[in-house]
Amino acid sequence: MSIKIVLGLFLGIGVIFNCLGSIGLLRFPDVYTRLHASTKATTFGSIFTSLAVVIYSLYRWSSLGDSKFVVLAFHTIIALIFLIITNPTGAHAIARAAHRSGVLPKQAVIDQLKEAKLK
Amino acid sequence: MISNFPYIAVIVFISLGIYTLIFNKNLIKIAIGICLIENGANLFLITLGYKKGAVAPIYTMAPAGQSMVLPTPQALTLTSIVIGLATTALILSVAMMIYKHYGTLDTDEVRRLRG
Amino acid sequence: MIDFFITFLISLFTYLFLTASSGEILGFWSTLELSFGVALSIIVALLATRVLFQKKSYRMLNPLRWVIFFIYAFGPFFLAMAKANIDVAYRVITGKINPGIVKISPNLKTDLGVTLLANSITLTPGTLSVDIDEENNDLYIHWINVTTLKPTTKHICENFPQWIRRIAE
Amino acid sequence: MNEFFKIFIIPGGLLLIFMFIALIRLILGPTTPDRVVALDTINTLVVAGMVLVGAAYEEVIYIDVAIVYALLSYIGTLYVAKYLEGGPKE
Amino acid sequence: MSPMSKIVRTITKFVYSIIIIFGFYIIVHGHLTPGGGFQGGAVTASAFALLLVSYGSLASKKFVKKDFLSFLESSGLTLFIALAFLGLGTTFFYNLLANSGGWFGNVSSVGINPGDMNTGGVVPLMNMAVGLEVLSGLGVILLVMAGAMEFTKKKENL
Amino acid sequence: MKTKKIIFGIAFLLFFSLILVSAFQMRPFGEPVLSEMDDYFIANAQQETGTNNVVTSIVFDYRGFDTLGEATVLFTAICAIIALFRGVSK
Amino acid sequence: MNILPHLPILIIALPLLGAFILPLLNRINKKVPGIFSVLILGASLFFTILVAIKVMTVGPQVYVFGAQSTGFTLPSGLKFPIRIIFEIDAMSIFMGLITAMVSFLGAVYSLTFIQKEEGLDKYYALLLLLTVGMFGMELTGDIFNFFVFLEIASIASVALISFQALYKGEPAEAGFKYMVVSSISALIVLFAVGIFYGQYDVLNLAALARLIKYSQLDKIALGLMVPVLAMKAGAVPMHMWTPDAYSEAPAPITMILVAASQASLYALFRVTFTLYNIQLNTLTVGWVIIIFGLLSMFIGVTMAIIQKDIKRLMAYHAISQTGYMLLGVGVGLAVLADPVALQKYGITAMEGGIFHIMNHAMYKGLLFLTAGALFYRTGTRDLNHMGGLAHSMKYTTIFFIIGAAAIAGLPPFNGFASKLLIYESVYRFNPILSIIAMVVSILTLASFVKVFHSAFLGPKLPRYKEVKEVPTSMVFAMAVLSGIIIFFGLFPDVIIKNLVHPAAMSLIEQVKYSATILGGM
Amino acid sequence: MLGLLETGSGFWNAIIWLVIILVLGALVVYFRNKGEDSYKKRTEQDKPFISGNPELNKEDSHLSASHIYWGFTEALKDYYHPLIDFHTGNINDYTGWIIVVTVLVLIMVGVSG
Amino acid sequence: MSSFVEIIHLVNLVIMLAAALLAVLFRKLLPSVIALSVASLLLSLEFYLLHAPDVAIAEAAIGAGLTMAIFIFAIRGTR
Repeated sequence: MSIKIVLGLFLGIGVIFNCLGSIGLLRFPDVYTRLHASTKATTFGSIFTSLAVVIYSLYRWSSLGDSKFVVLAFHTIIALIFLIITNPTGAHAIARAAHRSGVLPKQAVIDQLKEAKLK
Repeated sequence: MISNFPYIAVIVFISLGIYTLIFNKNLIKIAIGICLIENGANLFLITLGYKKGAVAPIYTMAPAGQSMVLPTPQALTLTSIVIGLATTALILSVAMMIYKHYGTLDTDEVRRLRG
Repeated sequence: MIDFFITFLISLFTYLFLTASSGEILGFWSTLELSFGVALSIIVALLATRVLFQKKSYRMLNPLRWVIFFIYAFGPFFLAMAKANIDVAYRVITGKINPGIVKISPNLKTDLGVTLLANSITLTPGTLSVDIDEENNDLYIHWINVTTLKPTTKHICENFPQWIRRIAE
Repeated sequence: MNEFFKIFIIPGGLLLIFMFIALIRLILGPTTPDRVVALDTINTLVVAGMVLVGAAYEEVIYIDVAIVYALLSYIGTLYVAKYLEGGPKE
Repeated sequence: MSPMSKIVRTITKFVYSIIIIFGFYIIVHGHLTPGGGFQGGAVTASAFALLLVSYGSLASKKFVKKDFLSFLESSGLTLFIALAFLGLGTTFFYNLLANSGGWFGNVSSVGINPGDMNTGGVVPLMNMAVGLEVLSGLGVILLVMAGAMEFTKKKENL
Repeated sequence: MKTKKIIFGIAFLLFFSLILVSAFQMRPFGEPVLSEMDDYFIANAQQETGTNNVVTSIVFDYRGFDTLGEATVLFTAICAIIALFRGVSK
Repeated sequence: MNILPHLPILIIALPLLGAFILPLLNRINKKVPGIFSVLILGASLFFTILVAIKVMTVGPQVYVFGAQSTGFTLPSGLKFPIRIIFEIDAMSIFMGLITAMVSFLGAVYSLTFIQKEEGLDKYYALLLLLTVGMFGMELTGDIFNFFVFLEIASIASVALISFQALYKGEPAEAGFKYMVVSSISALIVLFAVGIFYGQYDVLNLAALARLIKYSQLDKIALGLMVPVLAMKAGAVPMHMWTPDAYSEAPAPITMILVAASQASLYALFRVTFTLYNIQLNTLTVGWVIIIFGLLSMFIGVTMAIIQKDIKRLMAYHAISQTGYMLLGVGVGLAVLADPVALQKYGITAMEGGIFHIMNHAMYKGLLFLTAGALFYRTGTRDLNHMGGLAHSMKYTTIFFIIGAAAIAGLPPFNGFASKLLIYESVYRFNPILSIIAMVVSILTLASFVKVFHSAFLGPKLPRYKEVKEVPTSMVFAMAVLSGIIIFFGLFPDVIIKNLVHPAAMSLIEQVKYSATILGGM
Repeated sequence: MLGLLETGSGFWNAIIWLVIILVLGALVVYFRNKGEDSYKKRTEQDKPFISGNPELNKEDSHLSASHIYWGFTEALKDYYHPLIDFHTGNINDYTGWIIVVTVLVLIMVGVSG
Repeated sequence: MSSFVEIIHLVNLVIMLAAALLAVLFRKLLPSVIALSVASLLLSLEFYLLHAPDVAIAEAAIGAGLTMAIFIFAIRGTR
């Protein structure tokens, strides 16, 4: 029974952060702040949901001894690693492209990148 | 009748594609329309193969004691996806070539051959 | 030659990780999978060595660096990430922002180091790396809550540059 | 369909709702970068959802699809970013 | 196409080999897990796409040669049809290796099992041939279209 | 020009509604009525071809000729694109 | 190894293998691809003739892919085949003969016509693939396999149509238009395949023909497939791609494209006759096809009269001639349910329509080749700029006269024979249709008089002083076609008795088709 | 008999037709040779006579293709104008007509049952 | 519980159709292609939910990665 509570906890955290990410995507005023919300929150949420799956598979492996759950755990970890590697890079690429295509941050106090380009 | 919703989705997909083909005046949009029709046809085939409470037709490490969905539509769809990619690539290349010579992608301008 | 071997190893490890629990060697792999892994990794190494080793640099071969990397990833980095998310949650709910793009000079020399730092920054509180100066590796950071107009590295990313210097330089 | 099915499938369903929210950003997004951000978010959510559904059905081989997605969705994002960037001439 | 920023390039460097080995994994496990020649080939071709976008077309020509890919494509297809012709003793496309006990001829156990690489007859070989064809073919498409992009662009927009 | 657009519009709406009939006439979702051929594949593919993945056994064995055709389509498209842009990207 | 049972597959596998290794051969020598593909297509023609002899003497041939033996046996406990099947009956091999002949001559003609171009290995590979696509459409007995080959044929034709798009924009435009319409048609065929699969869980044509119930869904599938396949064949009012594509393709390709559109026509007949047969309301569908035919004949020929571009003019004639085939076979379909009328004039009408397919491929091919010869020497397709070419291109002139007379239905050429069959039998069905067909024939003659006058007659123009006769391989291809036309014109009964009548009967007798595979009558 | 084509209501034989044509041709040649031979070469009879006007140069004397059947198209103007407008060369129209025809056929097949 | 799975199918299809509709309605090409990519992505998820992982991999690799790439090549080549 306790495994269900642990899983529920992990999945709950993951879902909440994913939810925050998408709401932030909706609420924030410009590209960069939206990127903050979506990248950080969804990555973090996905880490937790994936960790839940890993824990689940390890639990089933230890209780059943079925080797297929090893595969489940390993493949989930690989998917997670790729997600962590690629997500921030994608965010960086979008931010850079947005700035170069002329979308400037709204309500910005300071924009040193624009100043650097002006020089 | 709501239990047939995936078929309705297929029809909407195909109709959206055809709408694009008839009413959109951009060659690349037309390619997008063809992509949409392809997606609809693929979804149709896969939907036909689905069986409630079944698992994928793969014996490797499958959960025990369950029936399997029909495998043939999956094989057919695999074929049609690759065909779709080939078609899209060719259409886009020809559109690029048209742009090279005509300088526009508007279908009202791309009609030197008529009459 | 050593480049080739390293690429080979990277692909072999990935392959073995993917095919775990297929047989009995070391409790996980079968002979066939292993031989296939070796064969395919040789092909991959032939294809990818030139991409992976555009500059000859074998700094990352030191296993100590990897140990530090894991400590960093599960320690300060993960903590900062958790903090970042609570911070984001706060801002999503309240909508309080004060953004700006600032420039920092972490003085990292290697590509790997600056990449790690940029990605870490993106995943940690209130910051997002927007652009990079290709010559001297200065980073332009989008900061969601600008507290000072002349920020130092400390403001943005705590002591990550020290960690990364230990890992990648 | 074991006892864990429900635990994994319900978060999966919730992720779909979040995708819908991201889709609203895709509709509204005043600029193209906004839309790309929405695409990126949906990508991540889909990967997470695929992992959950695979675990729910106990189909371990399904996770391969999630791996493919995690790797390849990034390429699409990069291509759009590249287009927006324009970049110096070669 | 011009190269992208340093961060993207560094990540690409590492991800490239991993995507390729993952594509190969999908190809050779086509008869056991989801996947096969087409899927694996497409994944591997995506690695070329990644290289193309992050390093630009000039630099990626150093890593991937179009002529070589074109050669691989033809030979992959020839291999595929040759495998089909091999069955001509009985019929075209006859799976002559299956259950023969030799290469790839292991009799697979019936029912749910973890799977064994050594089964499937000519199916894994065909997977590899098709995978070779698809990866190089899609690579050629990408390279040619990237080259043509500069060609068809209007001169003032260059 | 205006009349043509109206004709096409009406035709499109009729087309949509006529095809929609097929969606309602189709057998219910997820309950195949006849599945003789597929049952044969599921039951016998593993013994006959030795592949665990039934889809692959269909793709490369039972319907191998389709796959040859598909690979040919791809080859044709590649030939076409190279021929179209011959000598462009040297 | 006994090669004889494998002949049906060799027809299609040899060009396929040839296409795959052509890019490898090109690395040896730039001249190899042309000769190699001519050899391959020659071998394919040879095999086709062998198979045709076998089909005519023994009966329909079946080839099963990947089974234990080539002969067909049902899998244990099943009532229908599960593997892909080639089922070659008289109609298929009739179309196969046309395809083999036309593509062989096209390759021969191309040897000199296109030799200045770059990237010839791709050209010949695409030509081989187009041939493969057509063969596949005609020989296969599996509906999904048909879709795949439809796509191969259309992609290869697009590539060949826009082969010269590097230098001018029009070929690219024509290719784009053809690609869009053909991918729509292919996708709608795929949708129809899905409908069939969803209902009967069968993909084999013969098994489907036996199972089909003509339910609401089958009606929708029919209603989707008939217009789409008619469109690929070039029926009015969906014909607009035809003049674009035919006029911009290189001449030998245009000749093959005519055969490709006839392969779609074959598919239309297969669907209506073999798949549905008397299940459907024959009168309605028959009249649909007849109306397509009438519109095609009339609008095609009237548009042809006002054209100035020689190949565009001929393309409109191709539409108009397709109308004859649709008319003949449509009349056959309309009376299919009525055995008396079928015996009285239905079979004759179908024989006329089917014989016209072959005749059309031959004379329209010849005409396009002569147009190509004119283009090869003068560099223009505009009739306003031509004139007096009969002085310098004697063989071409003779071949053009033969082709024009054949298309206009002048005796004793082959066009007359098939048109006569159509007129006489259609007159008994409905006199007005027959009269319209005759008027169209007269208009055809009129427009070819115009072409002959403005291209060949008149004084020798000074700007064409350098023009001389075209090279040998082009003359050879045209001469072979003219020989065939004259032979068919003089001895039409030989062809009709040995090829056309069995083909028509194989379309009408659906039960026989499915019995070949499933057994029982 | 070789070359005999039965059409159901009659027959056609190209060889008989050819023989008849040859016989008629021989007759024509025969009658032509019986006529008076007053044509003299290399005299004024040899030159073209265009109502007394000077002979045009070669380019102008050839009637170009656009002018042939001018009267025909002019007479059928009401038929040709809509027809030429119909062939717009616009790809949207191509698709549109396919859909229109498909709808018509679907309705016909559906109504007739 | 299977009704819940059906609801998931329904929601997924609705999102997918919305994305496809956007792909048609957007006037600019790039947003249109992005919407197409989203539709293709969700189509892949739908295949996954319909127990067709083979097809889902193919659609993921081809629909999301390569189709996007060639569309962007085409849009960039026609500026």
